[in-house]
Amino acid sequence: MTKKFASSLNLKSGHVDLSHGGGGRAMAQLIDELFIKHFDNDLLRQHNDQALFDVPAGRLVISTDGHVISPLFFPGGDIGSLAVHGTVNDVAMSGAKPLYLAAGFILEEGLPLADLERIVISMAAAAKAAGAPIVTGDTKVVERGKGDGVFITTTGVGIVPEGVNISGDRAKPGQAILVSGSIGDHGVAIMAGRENLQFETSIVSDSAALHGLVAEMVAAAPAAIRCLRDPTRGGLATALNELAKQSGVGMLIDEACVPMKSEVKAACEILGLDPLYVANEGKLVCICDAAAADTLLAAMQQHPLGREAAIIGEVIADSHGFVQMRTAFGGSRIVDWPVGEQLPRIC
Amino acid sequence: MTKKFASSLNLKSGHVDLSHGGGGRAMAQLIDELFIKHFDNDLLRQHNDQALFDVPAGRLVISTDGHVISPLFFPGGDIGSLAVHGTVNDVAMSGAKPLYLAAGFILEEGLPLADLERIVISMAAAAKAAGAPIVTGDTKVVERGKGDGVFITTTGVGIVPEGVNISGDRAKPGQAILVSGSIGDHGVAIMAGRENLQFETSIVSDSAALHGLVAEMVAAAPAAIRCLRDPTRGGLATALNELAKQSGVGMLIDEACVPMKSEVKAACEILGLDPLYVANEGKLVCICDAAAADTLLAAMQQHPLGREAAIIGEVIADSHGFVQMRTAFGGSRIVDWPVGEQLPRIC
Amino acid sequence: MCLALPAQILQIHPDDTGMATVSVDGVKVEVSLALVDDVQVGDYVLVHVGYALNKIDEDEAIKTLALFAEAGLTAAP
Amino acid sequence: MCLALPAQILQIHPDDTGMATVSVDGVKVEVSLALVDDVQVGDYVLVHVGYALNKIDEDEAIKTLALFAEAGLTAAP
Amino acid sequence: MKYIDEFRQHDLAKQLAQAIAQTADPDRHYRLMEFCGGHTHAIFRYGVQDLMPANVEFIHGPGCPVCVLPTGRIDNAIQLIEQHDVILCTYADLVRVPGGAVSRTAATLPPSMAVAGRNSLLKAKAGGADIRMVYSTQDVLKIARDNPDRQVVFFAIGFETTTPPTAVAIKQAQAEGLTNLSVFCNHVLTPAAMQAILDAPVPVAIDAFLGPSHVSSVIGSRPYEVFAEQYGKPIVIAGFEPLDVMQSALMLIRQLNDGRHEVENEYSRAVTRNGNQKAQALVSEVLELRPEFEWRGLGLIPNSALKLKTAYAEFDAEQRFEMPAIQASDVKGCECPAILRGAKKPQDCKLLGTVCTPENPMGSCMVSSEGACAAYWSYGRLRNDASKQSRRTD
Amino acid sequence: MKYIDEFRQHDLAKQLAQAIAQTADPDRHYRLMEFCGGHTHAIFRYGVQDLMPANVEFIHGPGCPVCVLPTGRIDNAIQLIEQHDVILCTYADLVRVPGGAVSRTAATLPPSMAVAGRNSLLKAKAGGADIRMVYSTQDVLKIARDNPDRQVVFFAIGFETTTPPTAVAIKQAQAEGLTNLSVFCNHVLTPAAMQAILDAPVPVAIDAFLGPSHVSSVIGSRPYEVFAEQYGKPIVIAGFEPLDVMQSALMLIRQLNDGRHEVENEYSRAVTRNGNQKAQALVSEVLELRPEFEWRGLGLIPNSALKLKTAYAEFDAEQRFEMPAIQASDVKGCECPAILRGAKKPQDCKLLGTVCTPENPMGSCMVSSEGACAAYWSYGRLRNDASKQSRRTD
Ligand code: SF4
Ligand code: SF4
Ligand SMILES: [Mg+2]
Ligand SMILES: [Mg+2]
Ligand SMILES: [Mg+2]
Ligand SMILES: [Mg+2]
Ligand SMILES: [Mg+2]
Ligand SMILES: [Mg+2]
Ligand SMILES: [Mg+2]
Ligand SMILES: [Mg+2]
Ligand SMILES: [Mg+2]
Ligand SMILES: [Mg+2]
Repeated sequence: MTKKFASSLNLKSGHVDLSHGGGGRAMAQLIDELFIKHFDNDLLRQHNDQALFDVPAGRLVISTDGHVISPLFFPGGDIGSLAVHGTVNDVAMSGAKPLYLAAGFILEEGLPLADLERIVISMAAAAKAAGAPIVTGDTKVVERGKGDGVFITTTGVGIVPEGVNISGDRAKPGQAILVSGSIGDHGVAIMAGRENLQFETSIVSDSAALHGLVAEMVAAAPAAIRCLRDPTRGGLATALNELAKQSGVGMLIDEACVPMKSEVKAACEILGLDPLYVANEGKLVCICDAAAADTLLAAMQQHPLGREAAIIGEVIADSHGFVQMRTAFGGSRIVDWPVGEQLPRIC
Repeated sequence: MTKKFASSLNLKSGHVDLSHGGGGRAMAQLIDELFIKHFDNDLLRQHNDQALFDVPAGRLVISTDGHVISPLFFPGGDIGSLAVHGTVNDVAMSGAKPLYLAAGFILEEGLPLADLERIVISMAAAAKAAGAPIVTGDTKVVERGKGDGVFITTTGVGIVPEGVNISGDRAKPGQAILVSGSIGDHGVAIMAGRENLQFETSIVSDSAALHGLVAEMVAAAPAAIRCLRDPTRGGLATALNELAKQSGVGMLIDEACVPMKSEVKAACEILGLDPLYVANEGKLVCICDAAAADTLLAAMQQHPLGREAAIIGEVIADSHGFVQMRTAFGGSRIVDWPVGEQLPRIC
Repeated sequence: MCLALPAQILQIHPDDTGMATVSVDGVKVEVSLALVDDVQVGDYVLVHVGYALNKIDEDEAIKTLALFAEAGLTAAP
Repeated sequence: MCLALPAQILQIHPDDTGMATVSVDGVKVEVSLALVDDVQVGDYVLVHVGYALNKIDEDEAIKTLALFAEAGLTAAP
Repeated sequence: MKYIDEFRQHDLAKQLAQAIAQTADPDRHYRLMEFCGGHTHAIFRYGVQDLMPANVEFIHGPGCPVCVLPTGRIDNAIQLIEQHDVILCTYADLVRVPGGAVSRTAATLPPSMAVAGRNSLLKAKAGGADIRMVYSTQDVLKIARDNPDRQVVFFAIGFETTTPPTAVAIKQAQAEGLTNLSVFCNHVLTPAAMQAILDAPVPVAIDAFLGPSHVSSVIGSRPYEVFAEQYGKPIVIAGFEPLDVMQSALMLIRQLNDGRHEVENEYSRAVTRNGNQKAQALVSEVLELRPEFEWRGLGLIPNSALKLKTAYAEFDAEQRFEMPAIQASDVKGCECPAILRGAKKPQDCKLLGTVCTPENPMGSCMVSSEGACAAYWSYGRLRNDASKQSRRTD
Repeated sequence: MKYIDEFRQHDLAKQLAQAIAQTADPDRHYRLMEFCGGHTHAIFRYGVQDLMPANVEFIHGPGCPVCVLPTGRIDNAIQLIEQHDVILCTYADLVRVPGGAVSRTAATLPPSMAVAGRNSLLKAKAGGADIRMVYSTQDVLKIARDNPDRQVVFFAIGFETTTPPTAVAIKQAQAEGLTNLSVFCNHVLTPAAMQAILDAPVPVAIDAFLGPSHVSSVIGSRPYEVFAEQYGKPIVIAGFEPLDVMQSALMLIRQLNDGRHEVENEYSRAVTRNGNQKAQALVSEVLELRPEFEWRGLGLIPNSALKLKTAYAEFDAEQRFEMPAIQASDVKGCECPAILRGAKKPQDCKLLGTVCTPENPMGSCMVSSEGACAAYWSYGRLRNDASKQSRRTD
């Protein structure tokens, strides 16, 4: 067999340059020697501009997310694993089993090929772990100063099992609110990685694929799960407000019940942030029938990603859609929608 | 009914700022007042992080493409319509009927909201025309200098009809090669729109959704169509080389048969480019059984997007996978893979 | 206003930048000591916008906590 | 080397920048006339890197084409 | 978190609540102004009001430097960027605050920066302004060092707590010879504001003060003694943790019950009578009093703000650049002046939640999460009566 | 396209082909060097060779300014950016050309720019260099005007055709007082190269020349007369359209058959004997001969290149910046020198298509699509024998 390219990609000290996006041999080489090599599946190896697979009759779910994180590598993950988890989780939040992923890369001229390789390897591992191969993709290269290293938009499809009916508009007063574990880890790990904020923690991102946890939950109480949401951007507070708004209900949560690491708490105190608004990438919020809450909690706690799961409150009737919280101190307050992005405060 | 936001989006003179990506009210407002308003469908209005729909048993196809074009608006289209056409076409190139689209936006801080609105409206119209609603999406905002106005990654799913079996690896010697119309229009229209190249043409992009044309072709000769590809980045030359490589065959085309506008020819002469390598966004290459070529050609020419369709050559046996061309001048040459992006030449 | 937090000094940088590493429950921050005198490793300082503002007085903290308890005692159960 | 193309002068800009708009089959390009004298609207010029290099001599072009035809005539059919 | 968690204990809160309920005279209404936004924040974040008897009421004071910054100063900063292409460094707290409704003729502005209505630093940034959010004045020095070809301006805001770090940076810039750095000084003084509230022509509806917490760490408790004495108002220097707030309230109730009016120091773990004299000396070396300065919601207050001394004039952005005084145009219907004096409550304002929200604040009390209106709206509007709740707009 | 399409007509091509076949002496082998890359390009793009009899062979000459640029000059340009942070303007043709295999110690380079192996402007750009592709020297002037705080260097390459626009820009920069613009001059002269080929120590395997097309538009046909005379080689100034190439070949065959060795002008619609004297005058005003210059594939050639005159020294990048001579390190096994003299063909090189491809060119004949090896590889390798085809690597 003849070798495919005169010299192989310089993964040690090369950079992405404009020719990698030009549709020619350089691009074909990038696709072959990085993407196809690591994502490694038959559909991708077909080199078609789309992937074709059989589906049974049923309910299909599709979700897409762009990933634009800085820094690209952070404690507990990188943009590659995150891009898989972010979309697998959105698919899983319908109760679906994720089947396949598509990935669109927007590379900035100058990205070290070594970084790209690290990201692709991490992405491949995450997709493999999630059982959802990356079967089609796309690569674009933008000029230096018109991107930020790499952006990855992933799209996932999945199949919702029979008897499962989960949607953000299905919360009803009396139902229980559960969260799968400690909140704020991802956001704090990312902020600690930013150059301009000089603090250091041992917190790692919780970035993880939740489809396995969801499968256990669905197995334990398929009909009782009403809403699932991963509290990513805007954190727990935003996820609860979204669900309250979609369902036209209120929520009442108990601050003391919300799992949170002490270092996350401390980092938020330092920056003047409220951990309820800090992003998570491996947690879910579940709203379920009250009668099934304990069963579901037990099922969650059996799963490695739900070990610290907790019932944190209940759905209440409220035409205003307020999310209320009993504070650990003994008072109460509203947990409102965030105003834009959370920024570090000095006062 | 109470109004949803204290004041509506400033679509006249406002800009995208970081709060539009923060997950809070500003983002919710952007989604409601722009995306949901114009894309306008029930699945999107559910405000879930994924879209759920019924599918019959069969073969599903998925494709994704990132769109990063500069300028954002060009003669014949804009990044919005292009993002729909680009993915609808990749789905259609399997012979499938496109069903649904997902759209991931990466907005650069500072993008005029008026531009974004124009893009979204154009995208909505393109999706409507393609019969493939945008049912789920995602919005990220990156800091100024870390993006380029807007990037749109679209993903489409479609269903392949029974009896249709199209893939880039199915070309066999003796089959005919067809192209649906004049080549190079898109690339020339884009280059003419770039600030740093001072030339002006009346050429407009051919950006268009090809699913309708494909449906006519599939109806005319379902089993005879072996390969379909839209010759986008890298143009006709690249598409043919890709197919030759995938199928392990050679190709022989006739330069005189390749439809091309005289202004496209002239622009390429000026810039020292070969029009065979210039991008198209509303054309397809088809490889079909020789016996069905005329039937298929007639069907294509019946469709508005195939009026100038032509048979341009045939598949030949060649272990090297060369694409050869008989030149209009009377000689012959190889039409090779491109080396990186095509750049204007002075010599 | 004036978000400030008690943090423990872990290390005073040996160079003459006047910077120190402090910790709040394991979270480490770099702060300037330009506004304080006589602080040493182990001390708690009040940190505001990257500067140590003051040493925390442990005895006074204990006294204040005692006040709370005392108020509790005087309150009828 | 030296990609250059015959283009017709459509307009000589009235300002004193020495620029002109030329056309190749409807494609318009801005070029500098700094290297040529005595050109006027309607003339064909050879354009290279945004400069007009020379006027195309129509008579000579016709003569050259005639040469080709003549070669054809001399060739046995 | 040592020195934090101990001051947030639920059990102690219950005990303190009982003690307050027993101490407060049921026949008397106690109106306690918590001077600082830090107190306001704690009251709402922890739900302290729920633990207080109905007749002990917190009045939210002007103690948030973002809230009291006049809109004209935001407009000044935006003009500075537009006209001189400077790098503007700011604490993130400021970036969402809208400037005044200055009418701008499109012709005078680069099109990318033209914004209809009120501009903010965040919008100006989106429009192309080079605005850097900093966490510390040390970051500002670094930005100036890294950009020797650009003018770097630090938009300095804050009370006495935040002023010393600005003074340190100015001195360090001088020592390093950083000629491209200047400071747009908006540092203000809390005692002057307290005096303005006490001197208001309409009689003040405040019985006592929870005195500044971290401001006092720097200036000490002594500056407040004159108010306790002259105006007969009890003052307790109060920490920002919720138990500190409750304990301070209890101490104020006791003073009021006893008819005393002293300065007491509940926050003794961080505040002494004389404060941090090293920090004070640094500030007086670099900065000096302005004859008067505008406080949003309170108007012009004499001797209430600082500017750079002549010896440091080269670092003064107001001197380095042309910075005209821009008249703040306050929104009609905004009740902030009355709210800050305890005469009205946020829920008395007709604009609350309709045109005035945290996303689009109209008055000083809404601009930062520590303002009375913002805290009420974001954390507390549950406690409102039903008629007000119908104004909710999301 | 007037003056283009007429010169690409299939019918005329067939007629000319017949005339050539009839004119060429079947017992004789005609080796015609097309001097210019433009000819090479036309021959391959239109498949002209297919229309020629087997005994009329085109030898691809050195006439592509990108091909003949020594690798050290690319390295110079990259060093210039690294060391002086200039904006480097270049025609896009140059950006993919690799420099020499200079060994770089990582320590002397910013990490972002360290590249293992051979660097190109495209790779340097990816590594952070500010490289702007321009279409005209007018664009260079604009970039210099728009970036008054940056040094802007124009990487000028090209033969006599491309030199006058550089001279115009230098004069315009002087007139405008653009002190931040300079030119890294690499303009070379075609007659000198022709002479070098004719003077090669190994006897030249070329019977006649298709003379430069657009170069001659500027310098006229007269400069070639001396070669026709002194070396007894027929020369026909030949246009770049395929019929021009064929007609010129016919004219050369006729000269050879007749035993003549003259300069004839097939391209009379754009070339006169004296050329464009306005352009020539401009060039001699601004530029002057270098005593010698290296041509990639041909080595040092005396009086073969231009540099800025002393009066314009301030615009000379080589004088404004420290630009050491960087020794080109030619790749072992590359047959370019022999190919350029007609002694070997691309398919005789063992590196062709294995280590040397257009993506990763090793020698001058592969760096631009107009080089003999690149044109052969990209357009013509179909005609190769089977043993060579097996080297195809994609
Ligand atoms: S709600 Fe707004 S307008 Fe009303 S007083 Fe408060 S800040 Fe002023
Ligand atoms: S193939 Fe490459 S190495 Fe060989 S002669 Fe040509 S340029 Fe030189
Ligand atoms: Mg999603
Ligand atoms: Mg997601
Ligand atoms: Mg989600
Ligand atoms: Mg693609
Ligand atoms: Mg960047
Ligand atoms: Mg695709
Ligand atoms: Mg596509
Ligand atoms: Mg495609
Ligand atoms: Mg999303
Ligand atoms: Mg940009």
